[in-house]
Amino acid sequence: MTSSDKTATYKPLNRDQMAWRAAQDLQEGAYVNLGIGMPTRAASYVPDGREVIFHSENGILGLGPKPEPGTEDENLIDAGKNYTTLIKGGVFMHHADAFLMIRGKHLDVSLLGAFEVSEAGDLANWTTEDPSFPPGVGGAMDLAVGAKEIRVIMDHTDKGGKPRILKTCRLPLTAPGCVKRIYTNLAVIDVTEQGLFVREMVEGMTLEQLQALTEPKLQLANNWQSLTPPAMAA
Amino acid sequence: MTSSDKTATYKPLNRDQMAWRAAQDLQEGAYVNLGIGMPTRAASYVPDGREVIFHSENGILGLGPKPEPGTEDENLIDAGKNYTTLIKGGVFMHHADAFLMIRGKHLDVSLLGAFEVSEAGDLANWTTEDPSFPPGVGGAMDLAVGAKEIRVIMDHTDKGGKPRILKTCRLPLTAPGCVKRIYTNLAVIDVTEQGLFVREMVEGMTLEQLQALTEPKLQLANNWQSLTPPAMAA
Amino acid sequence: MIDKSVASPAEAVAGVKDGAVVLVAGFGTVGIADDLLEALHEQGATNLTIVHNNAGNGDTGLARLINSGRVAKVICSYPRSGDYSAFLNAYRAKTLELELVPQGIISERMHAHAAGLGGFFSPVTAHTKLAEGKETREIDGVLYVFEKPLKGDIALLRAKKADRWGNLVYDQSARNFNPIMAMAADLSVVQVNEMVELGSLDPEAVVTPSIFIDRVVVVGAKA
Amino acid sequence: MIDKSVASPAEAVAGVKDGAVVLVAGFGTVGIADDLLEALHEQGATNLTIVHNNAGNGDTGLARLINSGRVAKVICSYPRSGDYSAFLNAYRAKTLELELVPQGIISERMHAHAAGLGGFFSPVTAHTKLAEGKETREIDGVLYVFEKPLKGDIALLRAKKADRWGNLVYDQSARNFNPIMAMAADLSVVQVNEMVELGSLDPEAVVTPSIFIDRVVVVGAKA
Repeated sequence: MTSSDKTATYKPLNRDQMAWRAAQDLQEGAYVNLGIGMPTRAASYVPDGREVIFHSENGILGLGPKPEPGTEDENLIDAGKNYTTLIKGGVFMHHADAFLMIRGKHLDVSLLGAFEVSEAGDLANWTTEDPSFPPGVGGAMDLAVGAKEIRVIMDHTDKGGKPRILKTCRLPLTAPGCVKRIYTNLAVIDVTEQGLFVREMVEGMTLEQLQALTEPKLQLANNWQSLTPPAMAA
Repeated sequence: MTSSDKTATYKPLNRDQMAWRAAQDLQEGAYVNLGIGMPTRAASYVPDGREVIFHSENGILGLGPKPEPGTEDENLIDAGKNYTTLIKGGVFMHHADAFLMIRGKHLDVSLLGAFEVSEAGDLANWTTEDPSFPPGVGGAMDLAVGAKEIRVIMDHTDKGGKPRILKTCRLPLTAPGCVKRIYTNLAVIDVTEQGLFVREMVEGMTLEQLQALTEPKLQLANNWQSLTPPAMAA
Repeated sequence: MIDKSVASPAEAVAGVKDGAVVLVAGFGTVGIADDLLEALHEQGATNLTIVHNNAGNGDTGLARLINSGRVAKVICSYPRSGDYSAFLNAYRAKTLELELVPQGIISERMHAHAAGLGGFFSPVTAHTKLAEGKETREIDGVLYVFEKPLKGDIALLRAKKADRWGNLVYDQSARNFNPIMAMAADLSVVQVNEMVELGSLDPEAVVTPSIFIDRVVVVGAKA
Repeated sequence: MIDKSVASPAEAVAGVKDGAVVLVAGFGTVGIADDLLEALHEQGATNLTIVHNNAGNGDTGLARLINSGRVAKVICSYPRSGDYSAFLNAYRAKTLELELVPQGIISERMHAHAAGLGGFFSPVTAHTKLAEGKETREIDGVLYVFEKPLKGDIALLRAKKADRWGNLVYDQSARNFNPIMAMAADLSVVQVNEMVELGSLDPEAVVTPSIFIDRVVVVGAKA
């Protein structure tokens, strides 16, 4: 197989495999905020023995795994309002300090969900502008400007198969030019000043196939690799 | 004796008596910052049984009396860098929170020393503009704008007998229009929009005598009283 | 002797005026002063502006105030959380105004008021819809948005323990907005699980110093 | 395994460049990182800008750096404290620049940098000499002065205890500027009396969370 084979077949990652892939890039000692939803799953897939410290906007640094059933503490929840735990070394702080950590570039990585990302790294993840519902922004805009590096995890296309990586975002922006890396169910893509570089694609996929699902021009990185997570139940 | 007797004799208060007088106005439950120097002495003269909570700019709320000799703790000092103690209920905070308390009008009273006060309540207490020494402001400007009420304690005149309560301050301002009450070794004077009102004068003093030592016009308050602290060693 | 304790939630919220700005701490159902919110409902003040991260759930607390038509405006970051039908109905009926503020900016605006500041420049919302109509300024090559301080007439708080001065400690993530809102209101009232002896809280570990607290009511822990 | 501990004060201050902005915590002689200041003297960086409440005493620590001609500028609130002859001599010789900043504004400017803000309006210094040349703005009838964030290349800190992640607790009034400076520097290094097991510090009572700390050196308590 070459990267230009148009008839190749491939299998998209499932959500846990996407989370797994994003987790592999979280380095020992990194302070990381995981957005609500899929990003939160990444916490489960940090390689064994690697210490990564997770931050939660509601005032926790050192978030642990989900509590065992029956051990939930009503006063210990994460940003998604699910029960959580605190690991050794974890601490609590108030909201303004939690967001000082976010806004002041103290976090190494903020891993966010997204509706759309532009080739310039513009992020749209806070409103679909549905006029029948009130808008909600939560901590999205704070998270999108604050961390040292902003990464996105999302399905490569919408439910109708249309690209979500766009030349220009159609939805209102969360922040411009902030995204540096995109993890999708098909690829890992870096946003650079020279454009979008494909670092990894799922086994069997070609650049042409990926390009067809992506609005702006993709370039294949010199050292690109196959994206091959372990098998996981979806 | 009447207030217009020009030949009356009087005795100025000593420094402890001045501190005593200022302390009498500190109410139960008040949060109070005492400036370095004479204001700090006021802490010793709060009437027995009255709980007043003293704040120190270096991160203490609930400052206690001087430690007994031999019990000093090297890590427990006040704003004047003297050893101090913490009373029950006292807490520590960092510098930004200590000044948030000052600047954000959380303190009920800030009792400050002064070089000069104007009839508009302008305060000058941070620099004498001696060109051979560097200026120092410390927390003076923060304290002068932040508390709910700013009071000054100072000698009525300078060493040469010249007034320190002036129509306009000659020295650079710490803050304009902030002082509400002045305790001197001769009188207690309120700064109001209608001018300076003498609330108390030392026993035997006349308004004419006090006026001669004061630049702007003084008015005698209707309910003015004699200023009669207990005898104290100077 | 200083004693900020009051006998009931009703006494704790006494005096709230129509049109008051009410800071309501909590994140989801955690760290929220349920009893004080119910007492505020009984108390009767109306035309309220509520500052809260979310916009109420079900028909208790904030949602009940909204359902009773007592809330004119909500300043929050994320109304769509849990069963927010009370808010949604009022929003759709246009009987309630929404000011949407990013979560960290709500906190920092209250911090700015608490610290006596006139406002600050923040990078959050720059180049977005939420900055429309706001003053912006480029500083060292970055675009910032001017944010005003945010102040409450009353803050409704929940803590784990208090002493009679009003020093507070919290329980884990129930801390959330409580310490910031405590600093940012003219009148800060707190419901606590437990009142402890003055001097029994570690002076190094008190989170909210007593200076920020006006009234304390003991309601016990959650059932 | 995360381990931010380093073997010596020298290692803690390694890499400080000429021209660096050095945040020096402490108030008087309390909470000041004496060993790190001595190590910085050995390390050799020059043309330093020092941010500190005072301006050094005697001929140790900051005063020694000044006497050795290594300090180009001091940003402080009150140089005239104790035996400040080192500063005074350099000031009179005009070999050293002084930026005088009110004590609470030094803190808040560092807080602003820590919080990612572009600056803020403060009522302190309004209508005074210290506001000369600065932008002012009237907000709701009060005059405010625009203050810029203040950031350090390195912060020299002192704490009581640390764990291997760098969580810190302090001793009484030795807390002072330490937590704020820890948040406001690119590289925050701390000397501590004692290193404790991860998990042994109370998560409700850690004052400086580990995210702000880069290097920890154990030097023991003061003699």
